Amino acid sequence: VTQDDIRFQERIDAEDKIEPRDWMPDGYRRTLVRQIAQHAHSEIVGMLPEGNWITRAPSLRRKVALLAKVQDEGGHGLYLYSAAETLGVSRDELVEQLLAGKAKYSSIFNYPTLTWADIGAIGWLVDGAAIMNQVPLCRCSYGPYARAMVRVCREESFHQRQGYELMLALANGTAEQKRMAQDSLNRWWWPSLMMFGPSDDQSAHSAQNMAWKIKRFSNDDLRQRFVDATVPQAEFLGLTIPDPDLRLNAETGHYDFGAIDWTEFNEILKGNGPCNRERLEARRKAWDEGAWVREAATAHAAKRAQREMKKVG
Amino acid sequence: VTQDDIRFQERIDAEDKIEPRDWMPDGYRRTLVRQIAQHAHSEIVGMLPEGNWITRAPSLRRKVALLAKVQDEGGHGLYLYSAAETLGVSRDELVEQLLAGKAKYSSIFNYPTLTWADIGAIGWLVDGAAIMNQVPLCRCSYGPYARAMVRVCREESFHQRQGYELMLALANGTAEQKRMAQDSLNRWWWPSLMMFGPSDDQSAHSAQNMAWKIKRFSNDDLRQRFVDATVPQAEFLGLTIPDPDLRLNAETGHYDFGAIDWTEFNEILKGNGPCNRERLEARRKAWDEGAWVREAATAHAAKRAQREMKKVG
Amino acid sequence: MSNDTQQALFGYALRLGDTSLVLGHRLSEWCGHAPELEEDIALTNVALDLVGHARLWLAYAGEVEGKGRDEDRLAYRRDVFDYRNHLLVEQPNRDFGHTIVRQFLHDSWAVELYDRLTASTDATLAGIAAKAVKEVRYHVRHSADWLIRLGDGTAVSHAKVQDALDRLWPYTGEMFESDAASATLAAAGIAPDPLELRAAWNARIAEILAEATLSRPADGWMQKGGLRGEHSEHLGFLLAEMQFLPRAYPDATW
Amino acid sequence: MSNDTQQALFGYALRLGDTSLVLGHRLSEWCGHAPELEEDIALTNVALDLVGHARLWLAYAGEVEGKGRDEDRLAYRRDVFDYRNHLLVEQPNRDFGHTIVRQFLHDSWAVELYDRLTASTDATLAGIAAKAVKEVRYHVRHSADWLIRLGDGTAVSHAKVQDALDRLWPYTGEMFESDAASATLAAAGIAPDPLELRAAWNARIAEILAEATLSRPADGWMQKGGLRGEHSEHLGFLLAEMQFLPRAYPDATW
Repeated sequence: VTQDDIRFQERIDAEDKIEPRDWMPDGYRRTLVRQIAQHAHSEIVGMLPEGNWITRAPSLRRKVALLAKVQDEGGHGLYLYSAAETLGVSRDELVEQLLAGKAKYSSIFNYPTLTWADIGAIGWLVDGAAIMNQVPLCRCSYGPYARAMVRVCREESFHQRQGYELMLALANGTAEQKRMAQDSLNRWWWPSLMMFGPSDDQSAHSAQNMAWKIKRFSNDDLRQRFVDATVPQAEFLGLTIPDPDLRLNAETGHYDFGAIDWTEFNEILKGNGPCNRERLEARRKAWDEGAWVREAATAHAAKRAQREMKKVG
Repeated sequence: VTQDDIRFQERIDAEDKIEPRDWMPDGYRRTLVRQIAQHAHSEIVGMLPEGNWITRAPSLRRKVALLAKVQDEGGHGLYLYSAAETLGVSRDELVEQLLAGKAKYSSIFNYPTLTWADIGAIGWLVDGAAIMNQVPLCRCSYGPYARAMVRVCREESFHQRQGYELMLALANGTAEQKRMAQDSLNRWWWPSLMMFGPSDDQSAHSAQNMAWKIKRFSNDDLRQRFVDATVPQAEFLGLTIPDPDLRLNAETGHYDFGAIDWTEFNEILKGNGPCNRERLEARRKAWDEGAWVREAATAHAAKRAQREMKKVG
Repeated sequence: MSNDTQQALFGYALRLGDTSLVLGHRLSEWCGHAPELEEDIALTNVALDLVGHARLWLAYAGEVEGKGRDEDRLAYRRDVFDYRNHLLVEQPNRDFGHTIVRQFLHDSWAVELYDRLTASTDATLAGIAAKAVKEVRYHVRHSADWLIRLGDGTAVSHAKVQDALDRLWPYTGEMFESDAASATLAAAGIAPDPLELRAAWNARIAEILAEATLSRPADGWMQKGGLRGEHSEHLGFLLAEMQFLPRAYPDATW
Repeated sequence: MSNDTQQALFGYALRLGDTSLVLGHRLSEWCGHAPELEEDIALTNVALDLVGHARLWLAYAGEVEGKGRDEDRLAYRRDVFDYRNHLLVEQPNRDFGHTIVRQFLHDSWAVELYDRLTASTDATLAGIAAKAVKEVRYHVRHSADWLIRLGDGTAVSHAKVQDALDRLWPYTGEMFESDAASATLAAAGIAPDPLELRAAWNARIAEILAEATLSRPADGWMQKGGLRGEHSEHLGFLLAEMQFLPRAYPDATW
């Protein structure tokens, strides 16, 4: 432990924000790059399952809302890549890691969107879980990340309300719509709980990240908060959460819930989810087929610069 | 005029069938190759506008019928290419001419199929017109072509009845279905009349082809027969033929009809039809993307032959 | 409003609404698949604007028609032969260059039209145009900039956009097609005669193609039919996908 | 027939009908686009057989259900979550090799199943199977022959079909999936336990892959869900296209 390390930790403890030019431990930088990149990749890959329903949105109002939402996600990707770049890694490097299958993104986006209700469920549950994770990041010790998260969270919480409102329309709709909503909740509930990551006793790096104030709450705490917030919402929708063990614990005031089956989650992490291959291939295809466009833009910019030079010269 | 020419014409006049190994004038051979190839290409390209509706056929019964019809057309293409091959030209050569845009196919297939009724209209009108042209070809002086046409005509006339029956279901259906049927008749009527080719006074080669008994009736005669056969069918359907000048001529017993506007037809011949580019590109794409498959089949056949040789040797 | 004018105005609003909607649909198919993140966002943004315009035009069409059809009823319950969009905008996506060319040809028309429509004697039309024209000005800047970049980029990009231009050119004639309905609207000062836009459109095309080092294709035979509901084979598939939910669940509201 | 058996039989007939229909649909997308004319005809012919089988299975499903739904009602008016086909057959067409692999994996299962179903205690099921098995025997010969040609053809073709095999393998587990319903049917001698087909399927796969010089992928994690209506993202698009007309014109007969 060097003097630098000690001073750094003092700044963290004093809730000082660390800025790009400040000294920081390599581990802190590495952890942040990995986490911010993973978050950025998730936004970009997350455009795919929702984008899947834009052309089939059932009303023009919903279509516009979904377009706007997916566009916001692209925007989040942009801020987050920029935040990562302040740590000395380029967006292209990060994208290459994603396309090479070396970087992670949220496993939730390896599930398919099978019905329109899934667009509601993603807003309500997936964005809801994301917000639980992300709100504390607005106070993350690394300044650029914390500031990006403020904007991200504001928009995400709008998306979450929109998703819930979409579910409400289905839940109050025809029997078929209600069935669609319930089916969707059945499929997305457990994967949403898994978004918080493994139980605290299984989770590596947690202590150090807490000390560095990159992480402020444990996975299990955040998961519990999510369950507590979401169960009453499901009740209001008149939908049933697919967990026979779910019940309010009168003593703790929290909802107890059943054991999570991590088998499928682990398979998805290994690349065996229903859509892992398709998601990455879609991103790779876009990148590869766009190569000539990016080259043309570069070539044109060079030509233009040369012409400007001539004019000036 | 040589002795051979004279003897050849005598055989023709005696309604003798000319067979592949028989002597024939170069012009006769060239004309037949061109006509049979054009006919074969039309069958193949004709699979596209109808194939366009297979995945959207409105009942399983109709889907099966359409699949069978399009399959028949592929079969016709096969016989016809085989008939052309008896004249000393390979199928691959002919296909290359088609893909290079050097060979013609029936212009009618450069129109789009826009509604399900078009599947009926193609069967009723386009196959109907084709049959008018093709029945006399069953007596064509060139044996292999005449025999291929017997089989083709039998199947085409089944398709024609099926198309008419499809139109009848629409004409007897809901107001929307009837509208679909009328709209389709409006679009296909004039192009069907143009299928018989330019007026006799505009038509080259006709006299020679008549003498050779490749052609037995003039374009205008066949067109008139088609109109006479089709108008009562339209009346039975309760549909209106889109020609204000159409009326039964009490003196001749034939239907008089309005002047054909050849402008659009000529544009389509020049390649400017609504679908010329797409049709040829679809065929080219199939051919190019299938190259590796054909190469693999050839390579495998060679390997297998070699193994057989080893066994025998 | 006379019956003729009302009919013409209904058809006109449909034409603008359908054209915006179908082009917005095509652009939205790019979502998540564009050559770079900034373009993913930009194309989605243009799609968003276009679907927004479609809502306004279709809502107004329904109002003019007076039979109680709202924007969704018009968007989701008409089959191909009742769609009035230009053939240009229903042409399927090929590569990014093709999308840019299609967009530029359309935007160059839309910006001239909307600009003139702000002076329509029909207050609703003028109001919609005034809102939309600001966005369309951004669209045409965006598509023109990309056309220049790609045309005057590499040999590959130049060839690709020139090919797209040649392919799409026969669909541009339709934008300037007049008929009895457009004459009625022009006479009433409701909408400019479509032909009136041609000179300004030509000028912009000439300017941008020159900067992009691209050749203007010859004005040969032009494809037509969209305005009377005779489309290409592509629109039916687009509508089948777009309209699935309202057709499958006719009693639902969403 | 007990209520349970009836329910199980209904689901089983749907499973077979939907699987045939969806695979027939995918094959029919090749129509006019195959690598050579003979294959255009052959693929269309297999599609024709499969849609024919689907008609028989769905008609029987409707009869067993007893609610007046006929083959078209079942084919055209169910949304994704009521479709019971295997995930394998809804996977979109890629190249011809991929289509052949998908077909061979399916045919090798279908031929074993139909062969056994001819001995079903349910006379209708046995009758349908007896008709279909003759065609399916031709299908599996056709797809196996092509798999051998492509696997043992050129380096390019070998690589392409090996890749297709690796891609599609995770969808094969579902064909042998059992549940309460399949147990009920097996107990009644109506249909074999799906697992029973596995050995014969394995044997055929091993034989043909060996001749095709292809490697059998490892049996890792298998994708499931089709039998309980949890499909891939592709089925919804397929159904939107297939069902358009009956959905758009609900009162029409065709």
